Amino acid sequence: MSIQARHEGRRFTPTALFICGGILIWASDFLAVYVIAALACAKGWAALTIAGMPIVAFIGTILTIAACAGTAAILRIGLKRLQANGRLDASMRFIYFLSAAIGMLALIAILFNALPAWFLATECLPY
Amino acid sequence: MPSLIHKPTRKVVLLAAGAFGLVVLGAIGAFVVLLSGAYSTAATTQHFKITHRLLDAGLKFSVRSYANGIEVPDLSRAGMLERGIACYRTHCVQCHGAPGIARHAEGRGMLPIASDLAQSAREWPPEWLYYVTRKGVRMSGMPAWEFRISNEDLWSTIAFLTQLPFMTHRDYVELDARSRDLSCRAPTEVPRERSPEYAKVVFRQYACHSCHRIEGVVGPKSRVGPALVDWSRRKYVAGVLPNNEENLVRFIRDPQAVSPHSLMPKLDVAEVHAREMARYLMALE
Amino acid sequence: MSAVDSARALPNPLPRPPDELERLQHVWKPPKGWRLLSAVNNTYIGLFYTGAALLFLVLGGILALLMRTQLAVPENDLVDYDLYNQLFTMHGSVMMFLFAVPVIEAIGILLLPAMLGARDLPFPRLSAYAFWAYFAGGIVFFGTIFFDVAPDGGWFMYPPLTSFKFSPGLRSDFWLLGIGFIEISAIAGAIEIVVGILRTRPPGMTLDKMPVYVWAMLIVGGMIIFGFPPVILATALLELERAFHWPFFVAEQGGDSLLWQHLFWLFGHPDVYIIFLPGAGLVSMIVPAMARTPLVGYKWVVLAIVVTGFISFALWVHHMFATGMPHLTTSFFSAASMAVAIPAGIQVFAWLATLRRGRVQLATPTWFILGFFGIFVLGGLTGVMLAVAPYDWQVHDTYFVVAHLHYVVIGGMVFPVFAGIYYWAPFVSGKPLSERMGKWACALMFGGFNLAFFPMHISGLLGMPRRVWTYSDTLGWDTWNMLSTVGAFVLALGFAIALLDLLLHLRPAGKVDTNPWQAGTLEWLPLDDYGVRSIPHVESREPLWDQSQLREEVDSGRHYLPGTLTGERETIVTSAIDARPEYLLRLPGPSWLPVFAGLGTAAFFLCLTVKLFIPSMIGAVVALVSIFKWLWQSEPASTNRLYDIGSGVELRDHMTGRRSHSWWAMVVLMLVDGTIFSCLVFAYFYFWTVSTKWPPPPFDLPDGATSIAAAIAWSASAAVLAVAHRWLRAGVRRGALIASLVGAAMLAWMGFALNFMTLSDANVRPDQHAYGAVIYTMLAWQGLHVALITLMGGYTIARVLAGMVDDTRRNTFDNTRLMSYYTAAQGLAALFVMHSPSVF
Amino acid sequence: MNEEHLQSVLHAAPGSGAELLSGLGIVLYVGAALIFVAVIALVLHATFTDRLRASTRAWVVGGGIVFPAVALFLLLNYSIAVGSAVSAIESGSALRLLLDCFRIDSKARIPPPAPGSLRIHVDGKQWWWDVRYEVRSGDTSSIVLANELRVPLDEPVELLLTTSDVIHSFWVPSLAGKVDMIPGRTNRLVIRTSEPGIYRGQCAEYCGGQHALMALYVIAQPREEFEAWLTRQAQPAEAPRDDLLRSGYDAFFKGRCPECHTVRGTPADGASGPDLTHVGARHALAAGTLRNHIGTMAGWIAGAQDIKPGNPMPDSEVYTGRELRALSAWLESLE
Amino acid sequence: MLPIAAVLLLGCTHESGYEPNVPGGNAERGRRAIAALECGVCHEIPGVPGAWGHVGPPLVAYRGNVYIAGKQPNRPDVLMRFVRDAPSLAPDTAMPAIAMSETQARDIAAYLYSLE
Repeated sequence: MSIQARHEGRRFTPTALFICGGILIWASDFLAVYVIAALACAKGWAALTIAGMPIVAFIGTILTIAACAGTAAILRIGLKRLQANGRLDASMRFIYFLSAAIGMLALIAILFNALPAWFLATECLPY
Repeated sequence: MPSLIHKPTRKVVLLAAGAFGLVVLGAIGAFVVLLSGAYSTAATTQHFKITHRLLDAGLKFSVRSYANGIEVPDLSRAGMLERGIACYRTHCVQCHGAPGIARHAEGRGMLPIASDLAQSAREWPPEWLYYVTRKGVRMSGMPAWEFRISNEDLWSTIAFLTQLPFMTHRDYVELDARSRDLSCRAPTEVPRERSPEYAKVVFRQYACHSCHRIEGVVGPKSRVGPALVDWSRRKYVAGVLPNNEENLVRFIRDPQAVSPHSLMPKLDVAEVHAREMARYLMALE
Repeated sequence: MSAVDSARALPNPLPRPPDELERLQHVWKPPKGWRLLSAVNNTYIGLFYTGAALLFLVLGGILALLMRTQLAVPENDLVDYDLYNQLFTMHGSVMMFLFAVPVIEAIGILLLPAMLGARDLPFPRLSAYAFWAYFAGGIVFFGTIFFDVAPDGGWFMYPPLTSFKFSPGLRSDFWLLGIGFIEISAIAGAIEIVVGILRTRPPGMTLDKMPVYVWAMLIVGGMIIFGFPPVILATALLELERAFHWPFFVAEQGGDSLLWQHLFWLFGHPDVYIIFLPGAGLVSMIVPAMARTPLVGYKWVVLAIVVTGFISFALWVHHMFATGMPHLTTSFFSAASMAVAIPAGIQVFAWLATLRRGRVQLATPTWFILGFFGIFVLGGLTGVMLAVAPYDWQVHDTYFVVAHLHYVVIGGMVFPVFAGIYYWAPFVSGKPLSERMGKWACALMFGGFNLAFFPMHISGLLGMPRRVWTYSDTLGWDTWNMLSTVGAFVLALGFAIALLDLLLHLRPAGKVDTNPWQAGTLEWLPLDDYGVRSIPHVESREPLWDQSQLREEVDSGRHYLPGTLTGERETIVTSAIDARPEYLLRLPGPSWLPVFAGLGTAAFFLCLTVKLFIPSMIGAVVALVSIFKWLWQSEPASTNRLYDIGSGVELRDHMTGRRSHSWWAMVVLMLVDGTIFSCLVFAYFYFWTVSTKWPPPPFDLPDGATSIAAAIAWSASAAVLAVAHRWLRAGVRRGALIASLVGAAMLAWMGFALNFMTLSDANVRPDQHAYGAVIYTMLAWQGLHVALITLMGGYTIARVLAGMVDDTRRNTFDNTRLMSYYTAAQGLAALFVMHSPSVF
Repeated sequence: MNEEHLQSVLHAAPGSGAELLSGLGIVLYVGAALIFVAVIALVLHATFTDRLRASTRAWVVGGGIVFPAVALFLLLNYSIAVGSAVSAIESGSALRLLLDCFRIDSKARIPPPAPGSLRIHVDGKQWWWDVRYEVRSGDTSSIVLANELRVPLDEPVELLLTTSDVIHSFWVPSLAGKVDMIPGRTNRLVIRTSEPGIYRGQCAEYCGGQHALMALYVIAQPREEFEAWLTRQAQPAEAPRDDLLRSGYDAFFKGRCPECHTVRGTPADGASGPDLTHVGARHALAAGTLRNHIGTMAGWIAGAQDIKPGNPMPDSEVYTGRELRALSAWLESLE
Repeated sequence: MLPIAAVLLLGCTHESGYEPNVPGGNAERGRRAIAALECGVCHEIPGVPGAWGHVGPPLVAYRGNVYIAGKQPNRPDVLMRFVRDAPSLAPDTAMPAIAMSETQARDIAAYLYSLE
């Protein structure tokens, strides 16, 4: 077996970002929706509507769709690579699997996240 | 065991053990006698002679050592005799009698019997008399008068006693007549050592513990008055006055005035003593 | 076993040079007698650390027993309200900050190098420092209970109750400063662990071959790095409010007590997983070993750990459901809190499948694992209940929650840890603990635990709030509380037996060669003070199962680095993703410096708390001097040789630039600082949202022109060092280098001064309104960094003068450079935030 | 007034939000129990059987992902529905759909209170509750009491929750979930019940020293009884009827009582303590710590620091026995 | 060893004297009545949870007390009257007349006398 010492190898940061892509998208989606909802309530914009939809529901929907698209893409890349070349070394397969599977879980989390925005878009009253 | 200890040591050990054994046996014996009730506490059964001598001697030696250092004021000042006999009349004659005057009934059957002071005054120096009068004698009827007679009048009494041996019946009666309208003064001096220990003495001297269980004071398990425990946390005195030092003093000195029909008697507690008691109680957490 | 074994040529041939082993043993020989305290290698620090954590477990447990005795019967007066409030505050704080987090880091420090076939972690003295700071600080912090100055605000210390108005005196300060710096030592440990895992794996251990526990610790390290800063900031803010009345949490002055809750739980919830994930990691190691079969769904478990790590940062508000936030907002967190149950489910079922697939050896570790299932699953289920916002409105802050959190933490962490203790004891002392005592301990702990905590669900539903020192006998809580108390004592007995077993039977042995459970991972290779004799090339997840001769090969020194090449302590640094050998890391030996530094730090903070300024200054000086002294010895001169670690792999004994471990540590440190700063920014905008007008009259925005000047100054200071870096690569004279360092520092201070002017001109004062308080805090934080680069710059200059900095040996310079870049960036960001009202 | 209800999540009052929540609770208990039993059964089975095949897909993906994802998705919807049903909010169309598909009928939901209807301001203090009725909008000073709320049956009543010191939490488990009282904020809670009774509540957020002794009672009664009570509360205290009460009145002013307490109709207008205008009519004393009768009143006045150490009310150290009795009698007479 | 023996021996010498007893009084009911009326607000009463008040005297070992409020002989009839209407027997007392039924008073007396 041959190991070339001082070989650059795969860079850490991009690999890590690739693995965590899906969940990072979820995180940004979550943050965005949360901030928008919080602001809408704090500043009393919740009642506003866009295209007949309450503003939070509208933005929430758009963000959700975008996020789903993003994670779906990551999922596809991962799966494609996995099926495409079986000659990938184990560690590469593992990395693609992780990013794909994380994308899948992220998708579920994103959908969970969308529900409040749809059902409670205008409910700024504290319980 | 024997191998461990060589002979001389063993002797010592055995002796010590034997002595200890005897002591223990004696103690147990005494204890059994006590519990069996064989020992009579009746005042009609005479002490053994030896007991009597021992008690006398004990009293004498104790008084000598404790009285040593008391310096005697000038007992010949004018008016001292009169004040002295006034106190003698109110507090002493009942048990000790006087020239040609019999002891009162309660003074006659005491065991040990109160001594005749004419004799005592001949035999004892004034400071001894003063000490015995002031502090009283344990296990005899003699109370500690410092809690009933002001120090000044105590000395007057002693002044009188020093004269007693040389008085006829007439002298006594005349002196007595001269001082008819004088009365023996209660103590007013603020006691020198203010300590919980002193306060406990005060309680005992006013017989408080005969009715109250008092935290820190050894006495009978009295259930007559309420137990005086963690008093500082109590909100009321006799359920009537807010609990503080002033009100406590007020109540101790004149219970009925504060709470009519209270069964706690007025004990003529000197103000200074009442305050000692109150301080002590208010310090009980 | 694969056929490659025999065929494969091993890195190093036999026979080994005769003196090789002696030299290895010699450089790794631990100091003897009381000098052992100056040991820094992970085997000893790991043991000290674990021991200390268990000590705090016992102390915290005693407090709990006192509380349970008080609550055994209604209207009990064994303990008065004031002591009781200190008891539960201390119990929570001690268990969370002095036991839970330290014990997981301790076990990590103890196990990780062995699992990675490394000789030690990359910064041995850093972990020693972390330990001593934590131990000294922890002991003093606990001692406060004996002097009636223990904090009494509850372990999450909500202001305004804990602020100057309602908690005058020292009690809260002890919590804020004591816990504050114990968190700092936790972060130090995390840096060590993360860099260790990423850079000291054995050749061939790519990500897909990392033991699950290592994955867990990697993620947890990351979580500590991002999770602890919020609470460090929060404690700083509250201490500023208490000391100088900067009104962060005073509603009348534009502050908001909810900010504390946000920051605290932004730490507090991840912290739950910081505690649980390593526990799960231990389970994922023990289950396959005891079932003698590889973990089913390894990939899925790793996935679950990673996802949990992220989602756990989006749950914090479920501790605040009752604060009257908009129903809309709370529901997001409700959703996330439910989502996080999925990865937990994945792990549970992976373990189940593994148990099913294997033949399980029924030894004590197994029993503890079964106990873990019984408790943790229920804790998880009640967790889902609490995630249901409306249900939480009922049970929040009741004994139901007390039950839940103990089910999760004791089930999810304490049981796995004790399983681990019984499982890895042979790894420390060469022989297992007493099976008999172990089984008894496990049975009593399990029975006692459920007897103590299950009834709490019911007393909670019967309306019993937490943190009550007494209760009326008319509420029907008596029976349940009595049961809980009895259970608590049974549980305590269980702990006592387990710990007694440890005291009686755990004797650290130098040379250990045992694998009682026939486990498959590297920590069961023959070990000595130097770790493994030679560092194996890893080709699978369970090398000991797949490479039958590995034990012999490794121990006979046929793998990499069978001795010491540089004549010092050393280990191989590999690349983060592919684990390719990159260079030889020379490790420092025993030293008292970390001990002094640790004690000094503790002294500084604690003396500060009780306002003993002179002693605290002395402590600070001691700490700084020791730290600089130890840093001075780091980054020794390179011998500029290539060392052959085996099979022709030739490594340098030195690395500089972005591939050096010190660079990585620096980056992690900047992540921590950055997180703290972001939380500060969050605070700024939070105040903005709760205020009607921003900036609140009569205050103005900072003056624009001066701000721009400040921005320029900061950028310049960074630029100067960028240029200096160029020169250094080009091999410039010392003078220019020193000049640039001085210049950079001066420019940074200029920026600071200018920024300060912008605020004072805008007549903003820190103690009048939250607005002023928060921007002054930003400035102060920036100032702290300016001071830091000044210190680092001075230190670098010293090294330059000593001729210890050049093109190939410039980690010190790089660190200073990185920090000044960071400071500049942070300064600009701060200025932007301060002006944001005019932008939005 | 009929029997006193436990302070318990498990004894939800009919028609209250708590009733909906206990419904939710039952779903959770049953669900959790089933899952728990199933998992533990699997654990034991898996541990004590040897070497059976266990496919990753079936176990990890099936048991670990699909099942929880589906179950939790449903639960999340259900919780949103229940949450909004108890929150007294106007439900939008989407939400109404959700409520209907979970069969939460409109009668069970807590409706938003009609504009201009009764509002009660509850202000948390260390360690008691200041209660002010807003009968006419804006007027919150004419009906003031402490540690007790009275509400009419079958009507949603809006509580406005504030604090004047630290964080407290208003919790009457038999009626509704808890809501924190946070400095600088006004939180809202709408309660309703259709069963007359006395419901106990307790502060649920640790608020310092005597957090344990900070309870209150919500008394639900039929509209007309409530009206009668309300009119009585609106009136000032009446002058002492006999000598005993008169001497009690004097005692009140002899002591430091008026510094902290208000008795409407007398010069006493202290603000920091509970309003005592109708203290005699209250169900309890010292924030639910004591039943309310002349004995406990006397004991509380004389020994407040014994009963609730550290609370702001000092032991009265000035009253004679007679005065204390008279004072207690007078306060008890303020019905 | 001696003191111990002493205690033992003295212990078994039982004093027989006045034994207050309340016909028809039920001590346990009394205990509950005391808890319900919260007499513990003012008095320390053994066996009643939370009864550690200091406004009135501690009612420890009440059976042995000679007097009630230092004014009246400690007899069942008097005690029953006193717990209901103290002022009628001790006009200046701080203890108010407490509204309670005859039976309650009897039970309470029974309980107090059960405190040895």
